[in-house]
Amino acid sequence: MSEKLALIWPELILFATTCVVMLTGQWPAAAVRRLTPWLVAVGLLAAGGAAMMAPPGEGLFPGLMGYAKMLTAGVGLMILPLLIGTVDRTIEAQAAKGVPFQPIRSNGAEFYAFFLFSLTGLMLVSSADDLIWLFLALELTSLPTYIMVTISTQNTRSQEAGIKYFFLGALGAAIFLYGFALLYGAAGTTNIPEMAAYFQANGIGSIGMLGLLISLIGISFKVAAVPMHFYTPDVYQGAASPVSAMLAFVPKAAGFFAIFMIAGLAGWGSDGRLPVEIDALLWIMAALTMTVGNVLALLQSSVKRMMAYSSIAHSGYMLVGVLAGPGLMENGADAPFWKNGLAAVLFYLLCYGVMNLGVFGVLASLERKGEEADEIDDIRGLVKTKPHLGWVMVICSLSLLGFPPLLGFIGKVGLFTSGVASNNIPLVLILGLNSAIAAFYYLRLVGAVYFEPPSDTGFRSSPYASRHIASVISAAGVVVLLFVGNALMKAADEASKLGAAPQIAAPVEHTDEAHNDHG
Amino acid sequence: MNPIWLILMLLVPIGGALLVAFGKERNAYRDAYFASIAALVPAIAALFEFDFSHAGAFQGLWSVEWLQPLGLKLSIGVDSVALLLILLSVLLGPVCVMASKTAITENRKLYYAWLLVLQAAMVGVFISRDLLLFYTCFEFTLLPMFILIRMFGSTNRVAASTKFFLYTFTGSLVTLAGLVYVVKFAAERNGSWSLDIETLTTAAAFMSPTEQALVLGAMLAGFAVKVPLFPFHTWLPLAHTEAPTAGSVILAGVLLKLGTYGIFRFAIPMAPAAFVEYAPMIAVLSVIGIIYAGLICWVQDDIKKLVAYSSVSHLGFCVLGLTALNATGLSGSVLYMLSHGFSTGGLFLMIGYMYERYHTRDMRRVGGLASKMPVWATFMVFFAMASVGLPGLNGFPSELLCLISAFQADAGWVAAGEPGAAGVTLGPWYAIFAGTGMVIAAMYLLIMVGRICFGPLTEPDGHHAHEVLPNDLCVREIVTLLPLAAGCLIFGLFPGLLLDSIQEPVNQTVRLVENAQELSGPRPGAGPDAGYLYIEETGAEGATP
Amino acid sequence: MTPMLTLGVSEYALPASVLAPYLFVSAAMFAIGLIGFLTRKNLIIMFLCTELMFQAAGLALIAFGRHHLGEDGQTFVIFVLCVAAAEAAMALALVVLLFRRRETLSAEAWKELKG
Amino acid sequence: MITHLLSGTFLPSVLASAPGADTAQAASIAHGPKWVLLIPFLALLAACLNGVYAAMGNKTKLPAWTTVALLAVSFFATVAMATGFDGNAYTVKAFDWIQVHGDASSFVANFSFYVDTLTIYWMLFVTGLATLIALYASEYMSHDVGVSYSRFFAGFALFVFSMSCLVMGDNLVMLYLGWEGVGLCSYLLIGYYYKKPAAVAAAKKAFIVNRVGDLGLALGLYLVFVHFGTVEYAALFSDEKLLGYLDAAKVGAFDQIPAIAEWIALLLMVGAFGKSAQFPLYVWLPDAMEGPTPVSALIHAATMVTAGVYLIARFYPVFLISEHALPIVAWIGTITALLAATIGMAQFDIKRIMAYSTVSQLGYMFAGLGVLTPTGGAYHVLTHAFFKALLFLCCGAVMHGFAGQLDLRKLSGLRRVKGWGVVTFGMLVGCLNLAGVPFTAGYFSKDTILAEAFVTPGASLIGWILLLTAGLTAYYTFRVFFRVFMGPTEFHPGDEHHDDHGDDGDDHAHDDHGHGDKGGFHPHAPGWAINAVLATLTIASLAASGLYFVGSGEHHGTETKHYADTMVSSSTASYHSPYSEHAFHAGDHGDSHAADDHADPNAVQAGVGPRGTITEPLLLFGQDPHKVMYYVSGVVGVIGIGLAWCFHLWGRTEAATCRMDSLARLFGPIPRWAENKWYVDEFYNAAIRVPLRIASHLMHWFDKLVIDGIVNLAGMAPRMFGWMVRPSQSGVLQGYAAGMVGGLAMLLVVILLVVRLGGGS
Repeated sequence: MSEKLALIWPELILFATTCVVMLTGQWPAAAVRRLTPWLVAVGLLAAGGAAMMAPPGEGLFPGLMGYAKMLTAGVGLMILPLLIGTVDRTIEAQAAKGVPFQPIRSNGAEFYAFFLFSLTGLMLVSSADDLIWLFLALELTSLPTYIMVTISTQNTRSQEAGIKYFFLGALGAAIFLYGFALLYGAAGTTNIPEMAAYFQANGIGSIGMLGLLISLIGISFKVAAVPMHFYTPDVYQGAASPVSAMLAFVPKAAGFFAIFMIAGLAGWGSDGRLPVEIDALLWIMAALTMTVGNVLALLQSSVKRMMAYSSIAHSGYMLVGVLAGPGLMENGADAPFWKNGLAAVLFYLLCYGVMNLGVFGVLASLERKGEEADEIDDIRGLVKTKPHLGWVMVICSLSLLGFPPLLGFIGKVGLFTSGVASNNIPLVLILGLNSAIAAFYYLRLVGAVYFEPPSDTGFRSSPYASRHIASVISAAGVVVLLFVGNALMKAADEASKLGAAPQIAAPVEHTDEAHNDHG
Repeated sequence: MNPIWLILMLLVPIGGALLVAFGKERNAYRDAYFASIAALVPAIAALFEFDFSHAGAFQGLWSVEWLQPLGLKLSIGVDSVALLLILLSVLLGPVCVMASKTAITENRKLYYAWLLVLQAAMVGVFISRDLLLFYTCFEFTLLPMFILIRMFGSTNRVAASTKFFLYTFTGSLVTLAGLVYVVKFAAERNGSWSLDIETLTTAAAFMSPTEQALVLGAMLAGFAVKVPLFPFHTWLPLAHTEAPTAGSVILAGVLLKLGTYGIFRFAIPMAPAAFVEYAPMIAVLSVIGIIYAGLICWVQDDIKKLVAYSSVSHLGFCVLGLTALNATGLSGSVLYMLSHGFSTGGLFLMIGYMYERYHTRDMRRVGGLASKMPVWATFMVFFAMASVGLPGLNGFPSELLCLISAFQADAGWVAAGEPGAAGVTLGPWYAIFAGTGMVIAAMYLLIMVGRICFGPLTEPDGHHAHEVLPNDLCVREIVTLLPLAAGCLIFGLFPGLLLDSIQEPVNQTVRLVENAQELSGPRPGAGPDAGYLYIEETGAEGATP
Repeated sequence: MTPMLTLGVSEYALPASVLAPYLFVSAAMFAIGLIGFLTRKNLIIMFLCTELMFQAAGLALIAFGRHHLGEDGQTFVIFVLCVAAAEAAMALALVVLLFRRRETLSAEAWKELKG
Repeated sequence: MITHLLSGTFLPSVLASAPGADTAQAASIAHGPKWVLLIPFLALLAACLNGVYAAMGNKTKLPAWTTVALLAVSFFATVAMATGFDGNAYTVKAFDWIQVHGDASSFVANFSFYVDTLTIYWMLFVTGLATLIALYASEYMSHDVGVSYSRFFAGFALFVFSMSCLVMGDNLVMLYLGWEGVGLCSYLLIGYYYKKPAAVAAAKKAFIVNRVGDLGLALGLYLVFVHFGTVEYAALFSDEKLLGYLDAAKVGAFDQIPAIAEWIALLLMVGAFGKSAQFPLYVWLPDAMEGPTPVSALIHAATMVTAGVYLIARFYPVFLISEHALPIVAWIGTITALLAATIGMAQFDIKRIMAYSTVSQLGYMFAGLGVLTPTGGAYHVLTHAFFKALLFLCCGAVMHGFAGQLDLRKLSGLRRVKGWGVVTFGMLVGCLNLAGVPFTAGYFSKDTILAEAFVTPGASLIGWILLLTAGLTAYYTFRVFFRVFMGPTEFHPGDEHHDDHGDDGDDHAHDDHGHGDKGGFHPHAPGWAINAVLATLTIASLAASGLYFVGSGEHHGTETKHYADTMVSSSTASYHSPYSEHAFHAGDHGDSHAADDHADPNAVQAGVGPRGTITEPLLLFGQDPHKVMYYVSGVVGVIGIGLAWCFHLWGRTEAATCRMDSLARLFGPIPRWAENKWYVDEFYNAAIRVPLRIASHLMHWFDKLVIDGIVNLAGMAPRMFGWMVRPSQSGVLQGYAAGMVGGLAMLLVVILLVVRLGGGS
């Protein structure tokens, strides 16, 4: 048991931080309250540090933990400055005026705490080696976000977003839970590596296959893939930009880690392909997801909604990588990065998290009476009025567009190569064409901020400097990470290595069960 | 040759761009001017250091790891073709800057900065020896051009720039897929991932005919749009008409050549067998383009559109030469890449200068300028004649060679098997129909000259003289025209200057195609053993599909 | 494979023939939950439907657990119950909040965000 | 790179004749003295200098004198070249031009010149006439002194350069260079008065129609290279393949000659038709008269238009191996001669009459080439060059003196006007030559052609038509002379403002009597320059007949080898000895029989052995055809003149009317049709230009709507798809849930039924 604890030090640290934040967040003294974000930052840093020296895990992807947790901590650190000033504005304002602070009315504590909980959940997902663990971790990732969305702003849109998110989330959870149940039924164990070994040894029965399919579809809710994508635009638009930024990364990452594991249960065969059903499923989902996301994004005038759809599309891109799988070499050796679809996905998650953050950051840094910018009109001519935000917008949009040589392009090349390497040429072409479609609306963003005359919709830059900093940092990241890309790719490659499957005897009732599949 | 020159050619414009971007608005022109002149220095140094006796070998090679997992290296080097194309782009730099002095009145900083960035990007395309680096620069040229059109274009600029960007971007994404496929094939063949163009080229020839066909298709998707080849040309007239003068000059002078360069450098060497097989179809498209665009030119009233269509027609000859796949054709085609920019670029400058004075490009509203702007008219006639392909001027040698090659590349006259049998793809009919392009070119260009230069003087009503510029060309403008005019003459009278230098690369390509044909065996469907090599190859690759 | 434990119940593993009905029942529950979720407008009832689906999964887990004679199933179910409880708490909180905003619990009332 | 630059591979090898650059040169051919290069390059120098003058805004006659001087030098250089010529052709190389050395084949076309008798023959009158006419122009263009004066002489000199390249080039590409160059110059010079829309249109027409011919030439060029692997004369005419074909042709075994080889001749022929204004491509030449008269005289009468003749003469061997080329040439020439003559008869603008007569005479030359006497053709080129230049310059003098008046109904009896003696006499001599009055040069050269036409079996019809044409020629020539120079003195000035032409036309002499009526108008007689030139040319035209008697004088067969004969027969125009021109035309009967069997079967009776041997004397009316022709054509010419006299001079009292008018009515509309050039232009317009134009408009719309439409549609497609799926985002919670569940179900169905059961795994 204790050795298991060694694996989750980062989570424990975050949990501890959470407890502290719970208190400081509603501390009577404003100074202490203002300290909260810093505490969170410290916690994240510590967790990241701990993740660095984490031993290999016991799941399907022993290397995944380290990378995933550092990724979580890193991106979490970038999101954090955005979150500042999302909730409790009025209360803080009154407190500043001398009105006594009433903890009961404040949300600050929960807000940061839930943020940390969610990140903890994400980390736990990455270190999951058991379906139960996976289920709990996924729920832990999602549940706090439901609340965060709801409380992120005062107006009803947030509540609407929250309720949609929550109910649909619950539906999704129920679906993949049922899938998990079937998986357990098929393999007789909830331990993921054992289950994988079992499927490898005895093949995947009908129930097992059903379980895999249902759980994959259920989990695809987290990554907002078709057909589970419906909630995305409403939620992103309803929530405050910082929360949307977080939603675009945290659940998505969790979802992809989970998808890795479920797909890993089925296993990428000797020919590097998943079993034909899973392959077909992911193929269809990938194609639909990219296309639907992009074509709907074309029609949006609200930047947040556009970014929501684009996040759907990006999930589609990444599914291509999942299809390609770890791309084992024929001699069983580990595949280099260019062949390794999972590595490509892990790397792309990082790229996406960074560049996506920039766009939401810009929106968060513009406000009018506490309300954030959303429409394209609101960001017209930013380059002239607020150069730093304008350029962040330009760079991040171009990067999202996959324009060379920015981060997004490098990330996409990984997906391209792995896709081609696994002979998913048609899918790669669809990916290419979709990037072209995406160019339509990203160019609209670029054009709006760069070329068009400033339209005064009364938006001023937000008083919270941290938000500007966050967006600038992410834009800088889009460029800077190019030069450390080497290490990151290597890390991603390491993280996506499949662990050695444990030996396992065929279960006694195998024949019996096989016969009862048909019954 | 010392790679530092190549690097400087890349860095000087970028430095200049930064200088301009962070300098004062009123100094923008001056800084850009000096930067573009400064960029000439390394170019000339490179020219002198380049060893033309081994023109086919890549020189000034230099490489540094960048993204090792992707195999992305910053590796550069040039052979004579690339070097000459670089010189062309660098030479156009000062011309474009000077040409814009009075045309661009606001946002100068942005304008000149992006102009210099564009120059750097073009240089990058030609010096890169790494596939991804090439692609990066190739794509990156879109952005500055997009901005130049979008910001400094005329009335319909938004649509024009968007179409330009999206059309070419879409095409080249498909190209990327094709290129990546080649890389993957090479990697599985050599067992090691490499983006080095040399390596890829050698490996690619072993692809089965079907694979080659697919790869060729993918590559053409990008390159044919860029050239532009007949059905994919509609973005060009729009972009040209809307673009600022300098933009048009660069577009016609260099950016279009990226397509033909891509075909010459990638499509032919990497999918030789397929190229031989499909050359006739490509040639048919180019011939259609020659005639079709030519006839369309005839009925244009917008003079700039006319010239734009004319470059569609001209590039047809260039592609025709490529499809002939013999020494004559490839030389002619490369020569065309180098020299076409001078005449057409010149024409665009002339139009720009006229536009600055009359603010219209409609030949129904302005004409007979010879009596008011004799010098202008003289240059106009000169460039028009160069563009007609008058012997002694730059258009002629390349056109001649391209057409001859089309004629030459006929199975009837080059018996298969004997050297030069590689390109037994075309025949007299191609040359004859393409030849009518010469007549048509004469027709529309002379009619244009007749309308715009000769006849009674007509000026748009309410026209008053330009506040800064004189009626006729000013010295600065003449200075911008002289290098182009000189180029037209020199490449017309001494094409050997280029032909000798590009001979070796061209012959290498021809040999490569011949060997490749032996390698990949008879064309698919040619017999039971078609693509036997593929079977053998897959056998070698074993488990990896 | 986890070692056999002696459970409080009789020792024999649930045979496939007996397992099947359990599965059918759980499937039925799941389906009912789904249909209810899709058809009933009242948020609370919709939530209860999700609970139903959770429990359907739980039932399947139990049955399988007994079929495999492993305790994983039961363990899983316990956690599922916890999560369900947590969700229930959140759901009720949400519902209350929403009801404060608009005097209705109809899901139809919330369609401001669309397109 | 330095070394590369200096290696001389692309600097004129005047500086450094590059060793090793000549690899592709045929080893056999000798290298001539470099000073020969002066001939073309002096002209080029003149052109450049004039350009400089123009740039400096020179306002003197300096351009004229520069041009005249330099051209004179290059003429003397030509003479030196002629006298120094030892009978062996040689090449002189300026520099490497276009060279591609592939592994399989290498294409070499250097900027170098080929000198043999044919070249010399042509260059002599090109440079000579150019010099004279430049002198003439120095006065004629004097009202334009200034920038456009320089412009004129620049174009003029450039033309001479191009023409020398055309004639002296040692390979087809050089010829093509000259070919297009002269085209350009003619374009620039026809359009000299660029404010006159008519002039601009004419220039355009000339260039474009020529381009059509050029296309033929170009294709022929490619074919020559593709088939013989070289475009250099030296290598080409000593090519075994070609010799083999000639042998085959000798015995009439054309089936042994590949069709490609035959096509070469046919394509080159098209080029020749274009440049030499032969039917159907002759339409540009009459319009070209919009240009200044010296231009018409030099380019459109004397030199450029003979380029076609030169081309065919130069490539005579290639034409000989083609079964149909020469007959076609002959017939086209004949048709052109007749057609142009008929049109010429009905024109009233004397310059246009001369233009049509030029076309007609060119027709003669082609017919000559066609009936296997390149000598006749070449000889006629020479004589025609002199007298037609003379005629044009006389017309020019009239035009110059009478303010642009050219209508023969408005001019009469000029011979009595003071100061017009030289013009009148020159005109008379010219007309006599053109009419082919006995013992004039025109007479001899025309006879040669006529005679050959009659002796060449299957071509006798050609002979008769040409004979008829000769009569018509005599008629319309003297129609002009009798009406303009004879009869009662009467003239109405034209309404020519010289400041209409030229950009800075400072007209010093004319505006005072621009519109002046008969009373106030004083024609100003030609000055010394014009008179001197006219006198010289008059003498030259007379002397030209002497050429018929000078020459190597050696006899063979029935005829004396006269000068033209010597010059032509020792060049490629008649291939080397075994097939001397005479033997060819002698032997050719058999061949033409073989060719024309189907044409006229009864011609077979004139039994003839294999080519090269004459089995029976060739007779016409039982006499040697040449002797017969002397009489016949003489008579015909005189008749023509007689007719002209009785219709246009006899009892004519005023300029406008004459007996012909009454006679013309008898012919109904025919004269009007003839005056309107048989509506050929209109026909071309309706048959070619309009349809093409419509097609272009259609394509333009097709491009706009269909092709671009498709592109835009493709751009819109994603958006449309978006509109289609957008309703799914209804915003209703349960709608979304339904979507999710439905999607789930559908996916499961697809996967489990389609993929799994559908033979998936």
